[in-house]
Amino acid sequence: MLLNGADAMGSKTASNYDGDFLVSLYKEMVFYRKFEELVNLAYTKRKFSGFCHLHIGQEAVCVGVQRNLRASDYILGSYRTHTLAIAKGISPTSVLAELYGREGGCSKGRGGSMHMFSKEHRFLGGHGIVGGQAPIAAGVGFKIKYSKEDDIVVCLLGDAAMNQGAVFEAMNMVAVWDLPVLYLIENNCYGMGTDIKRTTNVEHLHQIGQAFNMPNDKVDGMNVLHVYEKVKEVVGQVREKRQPYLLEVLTYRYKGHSVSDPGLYRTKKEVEEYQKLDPILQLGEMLIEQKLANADDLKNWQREAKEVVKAAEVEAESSPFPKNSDAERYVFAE
Amino acid sequence: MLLNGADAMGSKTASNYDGDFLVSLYKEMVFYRKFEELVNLAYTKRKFSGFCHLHIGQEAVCVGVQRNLRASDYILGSYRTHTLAIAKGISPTSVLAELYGREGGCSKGRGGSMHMFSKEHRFLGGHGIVGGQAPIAAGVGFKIKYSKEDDIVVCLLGDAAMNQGAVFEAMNMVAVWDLPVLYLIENNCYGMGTDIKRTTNVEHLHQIGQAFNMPNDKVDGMNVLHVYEKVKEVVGQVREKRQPYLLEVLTYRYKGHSVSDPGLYRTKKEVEEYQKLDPILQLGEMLIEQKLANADDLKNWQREAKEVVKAAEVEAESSPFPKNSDAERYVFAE
Amino acid sequence: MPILTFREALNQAMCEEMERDENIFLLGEEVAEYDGAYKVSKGMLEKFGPQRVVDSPISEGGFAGLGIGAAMAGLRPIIEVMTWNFGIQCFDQIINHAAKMYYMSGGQFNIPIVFRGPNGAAHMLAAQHSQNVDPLVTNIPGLKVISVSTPADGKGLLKAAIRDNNPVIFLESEMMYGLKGEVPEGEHFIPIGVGDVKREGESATLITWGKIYHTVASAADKLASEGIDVEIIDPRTLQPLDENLIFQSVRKTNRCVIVEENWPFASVGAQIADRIQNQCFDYLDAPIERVSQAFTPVPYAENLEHEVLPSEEKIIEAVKKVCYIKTGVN
Amino acid sequence: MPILTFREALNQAMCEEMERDENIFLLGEEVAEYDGAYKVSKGMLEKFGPQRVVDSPISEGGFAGLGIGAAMAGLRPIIEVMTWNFGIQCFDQIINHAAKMYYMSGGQFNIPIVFRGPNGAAHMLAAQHSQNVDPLVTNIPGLKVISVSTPADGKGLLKAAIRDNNPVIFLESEMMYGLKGEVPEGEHFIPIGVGDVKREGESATLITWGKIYHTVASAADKLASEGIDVEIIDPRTLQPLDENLIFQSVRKTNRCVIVEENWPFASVGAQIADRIQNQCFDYLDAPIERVSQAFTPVPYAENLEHEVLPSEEKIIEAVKKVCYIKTGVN
Ligand SMILES: Cc1ncc(C[n+]2csc(CCOP(=O)(O)OP(=O)(O)O)c2C)c(N)n1
Ligand SMILES: Cc1ncc(C[n+]2csc(CCOP(=O)(O)OP(=O)(O)O)c2C)c(N)n1
Ligand SMILES: [Mg+2]
Ligand SMILES: [Mg+2]
Repeated sequence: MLLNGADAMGSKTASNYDGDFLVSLYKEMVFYRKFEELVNLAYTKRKFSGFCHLHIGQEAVCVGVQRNLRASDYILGSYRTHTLAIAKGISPTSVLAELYGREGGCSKGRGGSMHMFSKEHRFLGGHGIVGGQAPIAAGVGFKIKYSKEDDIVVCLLGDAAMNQGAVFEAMNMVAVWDLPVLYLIENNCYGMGTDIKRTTNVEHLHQIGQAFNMPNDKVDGMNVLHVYEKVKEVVGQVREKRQPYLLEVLTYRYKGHSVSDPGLYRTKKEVEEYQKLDPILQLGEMLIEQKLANADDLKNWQREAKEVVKAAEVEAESSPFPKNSDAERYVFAE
Repeated sequence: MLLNGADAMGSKTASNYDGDFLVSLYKEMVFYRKFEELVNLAYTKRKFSGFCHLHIGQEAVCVGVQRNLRASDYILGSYRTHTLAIAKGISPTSVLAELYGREGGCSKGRGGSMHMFSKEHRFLGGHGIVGGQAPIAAGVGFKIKYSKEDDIVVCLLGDAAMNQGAVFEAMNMVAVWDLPVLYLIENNCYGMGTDIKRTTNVEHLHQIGQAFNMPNDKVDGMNVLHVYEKVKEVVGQVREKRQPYLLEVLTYRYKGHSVSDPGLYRTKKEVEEYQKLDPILQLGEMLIEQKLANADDLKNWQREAKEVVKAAEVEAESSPFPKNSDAERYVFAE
Repeated sequence: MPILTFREALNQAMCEEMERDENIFLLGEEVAEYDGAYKVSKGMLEKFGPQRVVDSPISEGGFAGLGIGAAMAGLRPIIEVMTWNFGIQCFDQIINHAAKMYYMSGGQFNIPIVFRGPNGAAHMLAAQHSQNVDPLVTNIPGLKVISVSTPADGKGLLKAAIRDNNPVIFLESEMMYGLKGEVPEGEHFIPIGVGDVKREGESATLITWGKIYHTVASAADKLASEGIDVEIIDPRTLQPLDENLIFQSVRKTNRCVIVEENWPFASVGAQIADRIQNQCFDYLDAPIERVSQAFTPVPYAENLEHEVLPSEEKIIEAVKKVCYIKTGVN
Repeated sequence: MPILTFREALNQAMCEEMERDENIFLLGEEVAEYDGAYKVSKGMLEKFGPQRVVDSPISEGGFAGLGIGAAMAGLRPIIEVMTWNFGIQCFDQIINHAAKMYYMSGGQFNIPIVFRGPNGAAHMLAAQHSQNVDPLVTNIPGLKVISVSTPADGKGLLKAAIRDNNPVIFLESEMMYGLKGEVPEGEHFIPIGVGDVKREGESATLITWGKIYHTVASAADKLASEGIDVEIIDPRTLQPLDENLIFQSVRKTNRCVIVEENWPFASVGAQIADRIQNQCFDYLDAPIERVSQAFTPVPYAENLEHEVLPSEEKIIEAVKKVCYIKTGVN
């Protein structure tokens, strides 16, 4: 009923990892969680408006990407990318400032929740049209090949985005032209209120790769170590072979599609079942088991993360609003 | 080098068929060929203008469809559908009148070569946007299911149309909703001047069906009996199971993409190799072998077909041009 | 008369029509089990079942085409686009197929279909969720286009759209779904192509439609308190446009302001201005003024968004300008 | 000066720019091995190799997006759409992505890309192959739009488009590719946004662009023989529009006819008419007239097609109308 099939992480278990490394993964995920919790609260308090899509429950994906990409690699994602932006190096403050519509936002307050961008961090959005980023990512892959560089592109897509024709066209092109693009499906089981099983006919979304003869596989997205290993392997493969890959990460979103969605299309029980597999919870238990931390440590780290996020918020809120007279800037570049 | 792999027609050989039946297939294909040859000539003589795409070499496909559909089944195709329209029952005269831009054309001269239509014959176009007919066909399938009818839809697509996102979206929907649609790929090896191998990454186009868990297969399109049997089987399956199917017919077009294309992207030799497999030639040899006809019969039948087409042309040319004052009719229905 | 929200009025229109004709169905993202992204189809799944209220994959181009095919074969689809921003993905099917099918088939295949959904800027949704497509669809022969401003017009015109035998583009607004108004029960039916004088006046004609009508109406109240008595014309249907109603009003007031919540270039407002200058040339006492969006993608930041959208102040200023009344600004 | 065909002029522009900057590449259906569906890219594969002249699958939406991504990462793509009818499939990428990226990224990601290809009716290609998209793309902030009428303008403006740091929509015409004209060698560069007085005159201003310019020019010759001496303004760039050039001419002639080979509703012509009425109100001696396509899908039959497209006769008639000269028809 829950995750569809397991996946290999070779013969590795938690004990294969350096303790500090595991602790750092934990802290990282906690940070993403606390960040989104603050965003949730801020939205509820009407500190900002528009749409707001949270990533809570899906934190392992950010870790997988954060740990395995180089600074010069590119990322593109959907509108659910506050923490993905942070994972790629954008400062939490500038993500929050963006949410608050401030000049100090990573998109200068012009983009908002759905449109985080940073040229410096090769974070190419933050896209609001479902699947729209897929062909764009193909183009970034095209540029890398064109200029004979050795970076790669990771393009994150929701499960429901796999029904967009543009995504198919993009996958076909990257396959035909051997472009170094990793399409990473975050299968959180729903596109808004629609169970993905109601809108696709394959058992596993990664099987769509067969239509392009594109290597493909899935991984348990609630287990951060599995995600870490699998993304590492796949990123390595894309980087080395200079060929695309379609990876499906089986995950789950705890909150509504956006903050305003009450989520009536699924049972409380279903959510709770997934929360038992929570990546932070799982790793926390592992840390305790391996005696790398005790319950108080975990609590402290959570509190610390909360404080850092809070401080970022204070800083973000001190950023000025864009000047009214600048409303017509940035239509055209010189 | 030539056709990619053979296909089953069970244990059947020519001797399993009634002689009259085989002769009628022959005559039918000859008719399509002669029809397109006349069209070719007429275009060259500037009797009409615009784009003109011929089906010469691909006649077996029309036969497959003509022989296995009911009058109440629906067909949609691309812009290469003069003879497909005839196969579905539209009179040769009204197809020619359409080409000549006459009021007596099956689309009253408003559509031309690319837009044959007949409500009466459930021939739903004649579409000029590559792949555009695929979602429309899905909708016809939707209607059949909605109204609990037992007809089916056949939607013909070129090989290169398989790269259109709209086609993917359509195939996904028919698969998810179990709609009685047969997508039939006429793989004539090229989309205009581009070898299909340069723009897709699968070995066989029908494998794209895997992305939708859609039953799929291929058939040798130069052998009319194979096509006949396979389409029969597949049409039966779609009709019975009320589920879609993706069939790839491996065929070849002898003439340019359109009449004005010199076809420099392929060698004369390649064309000749395919012509050795010509469906009319193959069946003619079979008829002689089985003593169902002699060489003179074949010639006579060809001459007869030519005469019928010629007569149709005369009739078509006697149809009047649309009235200038009618130019703004048919924008909106009452 | 019953007071309904906009979403209830639209819901009522669909339900009444679907009860009348079983060939009508509703298809779109989240329209069934979720009751619609904006709850416009609330309760319809329960009422009509999953065959007639259908949740689609996120395949706008595909399901637009599916609707067209279903219409060719005899059904009467209502296709909901979650917003018209995504409706742009349907443009190949709408523009190249739906709009042209009847003509290019020589009058054989008309396409009775409604494409409906919210359109234009809402609030802080940023560039990719704030597009108003009205100029893009009104340019295309073979499409009828409706943009409504009140629940009653919404019901009456949606019923007309559903009964029309041609493709109809029906433009709504997220921000208006909760707006309340009197809505006649039952057979309330407004013919396509008939505009409405929403307010009578003598000083100047204000032409407007859709959500921004409400801003125009309150600007009109303010102007009235200054003794400027404007007439408000809401064409309601943009294609075909009720030109005569517009011309009549302008010939009476001799002054005209067109307000649209959209970019100004090659817009519906431009079209109306051109028709007026051409047909009311000798009646105009001042150049026609237009109020529209600043020519920029819509920004996220609230202050910037306000800056680029039409506002009461801008409307009042334009009216004073055509009346040759000096304002502080000019 | 060398005489080149339109296709040669465009080819020269692309080749010169690609020689100058190796980040420029050309991608589209049939552009490489086939030399272009209309042979505009003839010889370019040989010259620049398959990495820079790339045959694409028939995936217009996909490769439009691919171009945008390549541009975000630092390349300067030229994307050829085989015709703009199919370019409508790129609209989600062009309108929702290319046009808005620079703005919504707060000025970080500009998109230096050219989308080019033939536009509008040709000859007996019927409804699905005769679409003119100029009103649809000019409405969108963030896009520059060019529509050229002569080989020299084609070269000069295509070079400018390629060097521009923003998305540029470049509109050509199948029927003009064989047209010959003088084309300056080498650095012939026409800035975007600068219109051209193609003919000087006093009686009336004719504003037109693209292929139909040639019909207008011959109408002007005929009018001249009747003593009517028109000025022809070709804006060449539709977005941004050289309004001042237009206003100057209308203020001189006091009469104006706008000719566009497109549907009239919410069109570029409507926009120009509105700007003129607003800015030259006191100079106009007659209502602005417009000549455009009948508001129908384009028919296949030759006689019907001729009937719906703008023609010399219709242009002449409109000019006489603004000059208050009685014709047989009126
Ligand atoms: C083309 C398009 N259609 C519809 C929408 C509205 N919409 C936004 S998110 C969403 C669901 C997407 O689900 P999925 O791809 O699974 O991503 P998730 O939200 O689960 O991360 C929809 C329908 C959109 N933004 N773009
Ligand atoms: C969307 C779209 N893009 C491009 C074209 C131009 N075009 C017409 S036919 C064609 C090739 C199609 O090849 P295929 O699908 O294999 O069909 P075939 O012509 O071989 O029958 C192209 C590119 C078009 N009509 N529609
Ligand atoms: Mg999802
Ligand atoms: Mg082909």
